[in-house]
Amino acid sequence: MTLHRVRLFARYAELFGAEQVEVTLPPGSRVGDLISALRVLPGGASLPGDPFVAVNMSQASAGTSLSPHDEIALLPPLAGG
Amino acid sequence: MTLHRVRLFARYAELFGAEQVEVTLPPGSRVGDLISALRVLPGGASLPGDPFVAVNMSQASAGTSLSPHDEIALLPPLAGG
Amino acid sequence: MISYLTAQAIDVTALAARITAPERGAVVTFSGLVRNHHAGREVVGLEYSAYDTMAEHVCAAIVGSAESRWKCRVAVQHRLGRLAVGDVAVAVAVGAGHRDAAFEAARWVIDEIKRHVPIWKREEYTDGTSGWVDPTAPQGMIAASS
Amino acid sequence: MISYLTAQAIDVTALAARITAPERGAVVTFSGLVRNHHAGREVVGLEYSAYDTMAEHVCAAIVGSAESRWKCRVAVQHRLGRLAVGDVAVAVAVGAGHRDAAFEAARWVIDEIKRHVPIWKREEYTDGTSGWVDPTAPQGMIAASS
Repeated sequence: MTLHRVRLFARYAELFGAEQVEVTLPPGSRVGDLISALRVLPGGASLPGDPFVAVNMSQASAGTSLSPHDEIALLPPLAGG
Repeated sequence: MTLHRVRLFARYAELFGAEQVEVTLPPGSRVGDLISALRVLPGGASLPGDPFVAVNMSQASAGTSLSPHDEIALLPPLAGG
Repeated sequence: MISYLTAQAIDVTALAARITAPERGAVVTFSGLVRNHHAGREVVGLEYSAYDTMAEHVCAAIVGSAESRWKCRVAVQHRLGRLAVGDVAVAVAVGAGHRDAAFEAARWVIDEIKRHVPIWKREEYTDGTSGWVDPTAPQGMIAASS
Repeated sequence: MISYLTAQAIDVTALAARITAPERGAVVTFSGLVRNHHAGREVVGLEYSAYDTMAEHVCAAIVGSAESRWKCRVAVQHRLGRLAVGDVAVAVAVGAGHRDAAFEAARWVIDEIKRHVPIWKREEYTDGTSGWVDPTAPQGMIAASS
């Protein structure tokens, strides 16, 4: 099993009550698996259907594979500018 | 006959060697008649086929009628901005 | 190393000076200011937060793409932290040989910033409430903030 | 009564300040600077002259049209007299509720100024010659000036 740290921002940090959460997944897991795991954490039920996940600062899709040292972040709808 | 003063700018002022020329035309003359009269003045031969004439600060065409107190100007190609 | 994010007031004049040069005759700037209203509510101020490292990275990529596509120079700054109505939230400055390129690049850069840079905005209203802005939501708003 | 023509250096920041207000969140400026080259020749400076009264009149009409078409505020200044390379020759500033309007109006205003305002430009080159600029001519030039 691999421990993944997920950074949280803005409204999602409020939902989960933390700026980072930890999720343990089997090796070879993908972003879709990570999102499923996040949904069952306290606060995770309010996540939208297809939240924006960044892996190593690039937009990821549900099928993106996760490696042990990836920098993972869960991003609410962007509102810059 | 009516005396019309024609203001000249930039290259046209250089062509005619003056910032203003005077042209005498029959009553009821139009801008086209004025241009023909300007062409025979010293320097006027270098005018382009269809020079830009402003009457009372609006673009005029060859058919625009001239009245005695109109403000008339002969404008080289614009190069502002 | 240029930083695209700043906690200080944005100086659009200084930003434009960075990309101005004698061979570039056209300079276009865009400034996005904090408005006093949004989605029918009166705004008193707002707070921007960012995923800093990714935001810097994405801004650099946008600037680089625009500079090579339009043969221009681009400068960008986005403010973070608390802002009041009228403050400059984001500014883009483009210097190019001609105005076509300068206008197109400036427009493209601000659109890309809004689409891709991980920055969030919490608005504060005259009634004392606040809310996270979601440009994808029907009213531009998700939910009241905690 | 605003004058759109000026013999003084143009302050783009001050121009933008005129059209900035809390309900207008988008400000776009365009500055046209004297470039160091034109039509393959090295420029050292230039001189703008105008049919002043008509130029003011046409600028006012352009500004009024843009303000009503895009529901925005527009400020314009065009410099006259001798300018050096790098000087701001013309500046447009537009403040609007949103960036679509601000960009479109700014672009339209500068295009209209170039097309319709009676202003002329004599360029001076590094070889000591000068010439009247004619944007309608193939090389952008009519003839050597006297």
